[in-house]
Amino acid sequence: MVLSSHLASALLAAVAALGDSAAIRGGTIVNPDGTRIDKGVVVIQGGKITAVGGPETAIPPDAVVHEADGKIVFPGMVLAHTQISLDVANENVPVAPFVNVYDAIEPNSAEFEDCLRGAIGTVHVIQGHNTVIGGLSRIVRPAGDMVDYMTVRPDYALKLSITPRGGFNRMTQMAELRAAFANLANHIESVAERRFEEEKKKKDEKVLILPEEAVKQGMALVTIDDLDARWRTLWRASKGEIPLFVHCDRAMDVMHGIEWLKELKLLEKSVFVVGTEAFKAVEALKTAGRPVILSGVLVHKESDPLTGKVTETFVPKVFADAGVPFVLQPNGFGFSADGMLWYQAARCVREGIARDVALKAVTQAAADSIGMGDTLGSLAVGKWGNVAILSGDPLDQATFVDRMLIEGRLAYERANDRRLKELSTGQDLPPAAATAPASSSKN
Amino acid sequence: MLEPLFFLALAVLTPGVPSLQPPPLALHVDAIIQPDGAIGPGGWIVLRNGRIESIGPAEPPVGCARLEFAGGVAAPGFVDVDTSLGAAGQLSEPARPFTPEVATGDALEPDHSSFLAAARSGVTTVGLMPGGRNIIDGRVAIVRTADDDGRGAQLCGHGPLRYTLSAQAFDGSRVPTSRMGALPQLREMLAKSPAPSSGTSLVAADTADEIRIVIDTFGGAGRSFALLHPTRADDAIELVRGSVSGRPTAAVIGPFDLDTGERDVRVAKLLADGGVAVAFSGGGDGGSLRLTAAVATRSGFDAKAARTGLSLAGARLLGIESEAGTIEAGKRADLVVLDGDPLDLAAKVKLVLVGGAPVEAAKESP
Amino acid sequence: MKKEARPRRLRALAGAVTALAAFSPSAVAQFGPAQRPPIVIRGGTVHIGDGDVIQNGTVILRGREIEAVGVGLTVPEGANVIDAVGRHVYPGLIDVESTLLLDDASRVNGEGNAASAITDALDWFDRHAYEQAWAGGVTTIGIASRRALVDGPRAVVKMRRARGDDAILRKDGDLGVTFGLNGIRPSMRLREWKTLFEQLDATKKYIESWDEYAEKLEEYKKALEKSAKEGEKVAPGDKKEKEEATPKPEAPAPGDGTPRGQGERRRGPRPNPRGHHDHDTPFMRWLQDTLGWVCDCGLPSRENPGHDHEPSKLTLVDGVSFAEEPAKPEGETAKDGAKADEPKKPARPAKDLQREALKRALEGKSGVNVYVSAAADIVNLLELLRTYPLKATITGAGELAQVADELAAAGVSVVVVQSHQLGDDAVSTAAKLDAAGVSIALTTAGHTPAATRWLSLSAAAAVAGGLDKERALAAITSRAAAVLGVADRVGTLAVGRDADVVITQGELFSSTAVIEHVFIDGRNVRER
Amino acid sequence: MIATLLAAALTATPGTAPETASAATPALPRSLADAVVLQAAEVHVGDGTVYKPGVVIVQDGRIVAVGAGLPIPAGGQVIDCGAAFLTPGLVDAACQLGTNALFGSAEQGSEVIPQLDTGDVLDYFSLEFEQLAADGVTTVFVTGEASAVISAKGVAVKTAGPIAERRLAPTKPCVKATLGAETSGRGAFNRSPSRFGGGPSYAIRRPTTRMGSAWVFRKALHDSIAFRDAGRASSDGLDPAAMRALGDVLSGATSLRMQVREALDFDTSVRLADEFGLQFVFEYATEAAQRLDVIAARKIPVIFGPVRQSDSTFESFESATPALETPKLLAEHGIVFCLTASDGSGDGGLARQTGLAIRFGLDRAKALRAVTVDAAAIAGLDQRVGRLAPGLDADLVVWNGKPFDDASKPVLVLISGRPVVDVQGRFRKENP
Repeated sequence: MVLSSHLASALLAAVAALGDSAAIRGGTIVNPDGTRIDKGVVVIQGGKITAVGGPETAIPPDAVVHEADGKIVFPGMVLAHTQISLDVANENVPVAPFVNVYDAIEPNSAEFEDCLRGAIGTVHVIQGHNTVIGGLSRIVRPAGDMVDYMTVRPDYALKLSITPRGGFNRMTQMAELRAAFANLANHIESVAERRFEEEKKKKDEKVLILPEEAVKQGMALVTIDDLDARWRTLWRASKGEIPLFVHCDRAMDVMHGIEWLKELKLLEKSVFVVGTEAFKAVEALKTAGRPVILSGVLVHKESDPLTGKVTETFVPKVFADAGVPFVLQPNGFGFSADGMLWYQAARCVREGIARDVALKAVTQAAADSIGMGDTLGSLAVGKWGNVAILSGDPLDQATFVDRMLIEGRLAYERANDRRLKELSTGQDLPPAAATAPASSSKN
Repeated sequence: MLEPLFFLALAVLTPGVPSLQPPPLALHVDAIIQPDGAIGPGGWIVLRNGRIESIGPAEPPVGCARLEFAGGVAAPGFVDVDTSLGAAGQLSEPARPFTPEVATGDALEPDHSSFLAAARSGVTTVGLMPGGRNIIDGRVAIVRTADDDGRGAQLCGHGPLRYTLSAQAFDGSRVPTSRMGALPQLREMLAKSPAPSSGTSLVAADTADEIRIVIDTFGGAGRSFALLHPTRADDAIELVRGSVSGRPTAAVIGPFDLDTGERDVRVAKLLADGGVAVAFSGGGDGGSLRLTAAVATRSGFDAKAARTGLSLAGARLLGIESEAGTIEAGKRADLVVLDGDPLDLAAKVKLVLVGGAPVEAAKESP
Repeated sequence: MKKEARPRRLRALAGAVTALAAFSPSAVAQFGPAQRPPIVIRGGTVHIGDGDVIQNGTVILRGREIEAVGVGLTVPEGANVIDAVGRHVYPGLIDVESTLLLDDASRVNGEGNAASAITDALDWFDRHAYEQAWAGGVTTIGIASRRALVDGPRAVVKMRRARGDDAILRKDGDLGVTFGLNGIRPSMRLREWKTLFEQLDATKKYIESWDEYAEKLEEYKKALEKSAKEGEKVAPGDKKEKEEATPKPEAPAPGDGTPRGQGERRRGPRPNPRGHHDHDTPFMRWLQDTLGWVCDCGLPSRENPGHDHEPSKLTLVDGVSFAEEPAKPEGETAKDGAKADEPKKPARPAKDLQREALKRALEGKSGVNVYVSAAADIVNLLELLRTYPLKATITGAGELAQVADELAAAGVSVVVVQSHQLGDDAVSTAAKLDAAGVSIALTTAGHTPAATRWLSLSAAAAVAGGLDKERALAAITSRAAAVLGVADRVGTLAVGRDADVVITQGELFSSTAVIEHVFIDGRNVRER
Repeated sequence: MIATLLAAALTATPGTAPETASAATPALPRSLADAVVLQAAEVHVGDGTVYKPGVVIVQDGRIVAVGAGLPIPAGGQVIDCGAAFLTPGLVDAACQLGTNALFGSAEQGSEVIPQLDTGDVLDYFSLEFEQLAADGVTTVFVTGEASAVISAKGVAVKTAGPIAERRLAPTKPCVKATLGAETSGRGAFNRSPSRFGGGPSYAIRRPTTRMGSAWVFRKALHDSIAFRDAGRASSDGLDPAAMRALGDVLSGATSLRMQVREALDFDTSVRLADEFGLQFVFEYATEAAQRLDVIAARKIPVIFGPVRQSDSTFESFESATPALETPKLLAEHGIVFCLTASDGSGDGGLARQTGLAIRFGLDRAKALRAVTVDAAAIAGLDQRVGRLAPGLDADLVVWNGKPFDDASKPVLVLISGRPVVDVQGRFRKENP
């Protein structure tokens, strides 16, 4: 992780030709919790924020200074669950813990460009819902042209789905899930027994012990090297070494999921990625106390079978009212109607959710859900220097991202966003007329 | 119980004496369904020459064949407006969208075994309904499920025209392909042709807006009309109840079974509560007809309205209420005797008379 | 039954509930403490559910149980009294086979097997399902999956708005066997029978393999003890013993079709039908039956049932097979330097959840409910029951009445899927079976979830078919409870049973009846 | 009624609002004693005028007075909307909702159907209207479906209220012609009468090329002229009603719209119109930014929208590419224009389209004007709706923040003075 992070830094540095220290000066610093600093200064050194303060804050002499007069300085948003840049979201194998988005992320995807335009500094790419056990995910920066350089956290989490994948029913889905872990247990037992015997042989001792006892004693001897790639991920997940992103489309799936994860003693490692109807299980989710990532569709519609009358529920409001932190995802991607993360936050405010709760849902809560709450999600000393310099308030629809810094390095400049110019004017600009956004190194 | 029936069957059906005038028949029951659907007091029902002669507590005249049903309830023979009983082939002529000249009576097969089954289960009159693929489908045939000899069915007239304004009349294979294209023509036809002096138009409409269009178009043309299977009438109930430009006189609902959604059942109740006479349809099967009424009743449909929905409401729709639909002196002797309220599924049919002739009793099960 | 025998886990969930709350029809009834005032239902015609009727009777509910049933009972102090004069009082109705609470996807998608758990597919949030049940006076339902020839156990659920275990009376009910599934042609019935026999036989083998393992393990244990005692002194050269040990009891595969013999190689059909290339799929069956196509892949087929095939212990679907590494042949182990005098470790057979389920049935620990309607199939079934010691009940419609006497003689309980075609002979199926002395229950099965609401109309149709009214009631209360194996909890108005009570104005079988109150576990869930 | 509703709507707690109003009892016109007076921090008239704070007085479904510091009539019911913003109800001049148009409600029997009425396939019960009303769109002009070269007459309706009062009469009837791939593209669906089921399709008579579309348009108008001159159809198979309806288009008694997306179709439209001396309005006008000079010079009104592409992947119908700054550019060129969401609603609806126009440079006041005053004028409905002015329908939207902001929404919508949408109540917390 550390290695790839440094590699990424190297690349960004090469592209942006910037030094290690940066400062943003003159803008209004806005944090999701509502705190503001006018004419504030953010200092970033070695990728991390070393100072946040008023105009008097000292700026290191070697820092590249980004003037932000009249601008809003806001933490980079976090996209906590997405399939962007994957050509296909799901492998067509129900239990596939051995696949890895590492092999599929397209660094040149224009969707990463959209992330920067949308103030997103961190992206958790994970496979889709149509699975029983999906593959490993990866947390990346939306900038760079090799996955390794973009990587923030490799092989981060495992995707599971309680909701039946296509063609399955809920019984078969749960049966497959149970079978996968039961198969794993069987396999580990056989490995343990073998390892025990090997160990004995090594010492030239006899195996004078019942098989069950051999399994028990051999368990401690099993290491990851005894397993091949087919088993490693699931084994690590079963031991709680990998977070689980658990898809529960319906409320009933939440209930079944919580129950099953408790049995496996993995509830504490789970993040719930829920559908709209899951709001009915809000109390159970609250009790579980695990992060909840909402679907991009924020409104649940249900028609009364007796009257046909359609009831609409604004899902985030239910979670907000229940005091359950939630994380927002865009619906679709790009700035179609609701494809931007901040638009989703604005919709929450529109429906009466407190501004700080809505903003946290795209920053701090999102960072928490991918285990990076101490690293991302707000502008604070010690956190990473992911900073969006905005032309206005993050929830105002006229706001554009003016500049985007990732770990202190300039990753995007609106002034150089040729694509945005083309879209605005409808003109195909000749290649020379504008330089590509700093992040984009594709042709 | 069985013996008098045998006697009756012999008296009426003895093939050797067809020319003889059968003697008048007197039935004694403990309760009689009133024209308004209430369960009224029982008494003697005297039938002569296929008609109801009198009803009352008084002893029947001498010379009558007498049948007494302890615990019996006499109901008017059931009338099922929407059936395809005895249809020989299709009842739709889909080549053209407007076929007012089609009459389903021309496709009737009177000897069809389904009529006997219908009669046994208490259905004495059915409508043979055109197919429902045309904007004007054709005329409904009125069929009695048994003729005077109690053997085959009998066509006894042509009922109302049936129209379809729901989606199945527009399948894209002929012009007009849409309601937009059809309505100008239909309006013109309704304006040009005189309204029938009696009877009503049966119009199939499903969604709320189709119902609105029917009310606008038929009500606007001053026509009396009834809705066929208006499954989403609940959405348009204000319009149906209101009298913007005319309102439906009646609606045909059913069949219901155990799988019918609550919402569909509720529509029946809403219509009835809104003053629309509901005629149940069981597709010609008396059992289904009664199940339809039973399901509706259990869901809060008024019991009296449910009983009229089994007979009188349908008779009115077919324009034969002077002949059938109630137990009243002078009407045809179409009767069902059960051992309980016809709304109760547990009640068994004891006797069915079509035009005074008893329908061959249901086979005793082995 | 003794009150003390009742499970009382809910008693622990104490919370303050006012007297008033006991009477409020609540969509979110929280089931609370025993301290609620007793409820006295007084003056009604009380239908016990087992055939008895008490005129002007009184039923007293206390907490979750029925405290007393009788005539002229004293009203306990502080009780809430419901005047039921002119009313009928019934036990809560029971639909033996309902699809209420079963989520849509599981009604129509995917497959099932003997190991599938229907409780995985229950939607506790389906508010409408509860309302439907209450509107029909139904307080308990059986839920079965009908997605395979042999499905997992049926669950029995109380229709109160509790979730998970709080609402489940049983999750280990009868296994479901379904003939004629999803429009399988009658000509395919033979195949269904064959498959069933195969599964039962394979289960027998499975049981034997575990018994054998237990035996060998015992021997092994003794050998170990002996070896430990004798230490280095064990005579290495007991040739005879060694040879006997050599045919190592390899892990027997579930469904191993061949008898185990000395040194014989394992042969038999592949046990796991989830494999990616399996002949026992509808498509393969179709190929074989219709086109006479026989695959030469070496997997077992109908024509070649005993084909060699190594079973895989671990099999995932869709082309990814994680076959367990084959156990090393015995000789190899020996070559690896194992001492010849070491006791031979027996190989443990693989656990197979499907076989485990059928094992329970064959050992009489759970029942089997067979959905079958053709008379010929019923005769076959009765024949099968003479060979395999299954505790079977039958659910069906159609031709049941034709074999009424056979069913009566076999003493099999029958759940009749009641017809509502009043003019049809099928209406009298229940009456005929009853007359022949068959113990019957009624259900709306085979219909949509909405059907359960009309359970009482189904019973009314059975009455129209000639069934006695109280027997029809029993068929949707006490008999239904017995079939579901929950008669000690529900189905009868008797002391100590769950306080599930329905009060109607008008007789239950009358269409004009109004269901006025429904109590579940002493809670009023519906008031009209 | 309004008072209770507003009070409920403006309180923070949702779910307390009463049920949607049924038909209000009509009151006899008399003094302003029964008037309803709405006060708000900002009252936007629609034409650019803003009263801060402002007052709107409503009586009998119409606006009686608008202004700042108006005398409050004695006995009038005063409703203080507090910090809320008040605008006219929004008008979508080229809506495609409420007809189930996508499901083939359009007549396929002919490609020239100006005699038919889109009103006949309007589904007043469609939930789409409910959604539109909740979005603050109170009036829509539903244009004929684009599958015909010359489509049916459009229909103008309010999005809520008693059905009998919903339909509005525009100053002139309006038919729409569609050029380009949307009509000729139907040729792709052509199928012959099949031996394998499926009847003959009337789509088979569609033009299959751009040239064909233009030809159908031209021929229909020539036929109509011949019909007018001869007093009867010149050839068999022409529907006299259609010919008469086209005659009205030629005479200007019926107005004409040209649905155009690609720039080249702008040119064809202009050419065709010149041939027959027709005035028209551009509808959708996706690539208007590429023909600004022509449009400005000829003073052709434009109904622009919707914009739906994303930043990265953007594909519109037949790859017409809208410039996101089009509304701003239209305004700069002095072109009369309005915005449409076509078949979009909710987060793809008219308010969102307006918000996007603002994001890409359109002045806020002009943006409001585009979806109220100008939209009503282009649709010929300005005598009834589109601005807050005495005598016009009391169609009002109360917003909980700056209109068209992502974070604001209508909290109350009045149509003809009736509170028609219980907007707060829409999102109800289900009892889990």
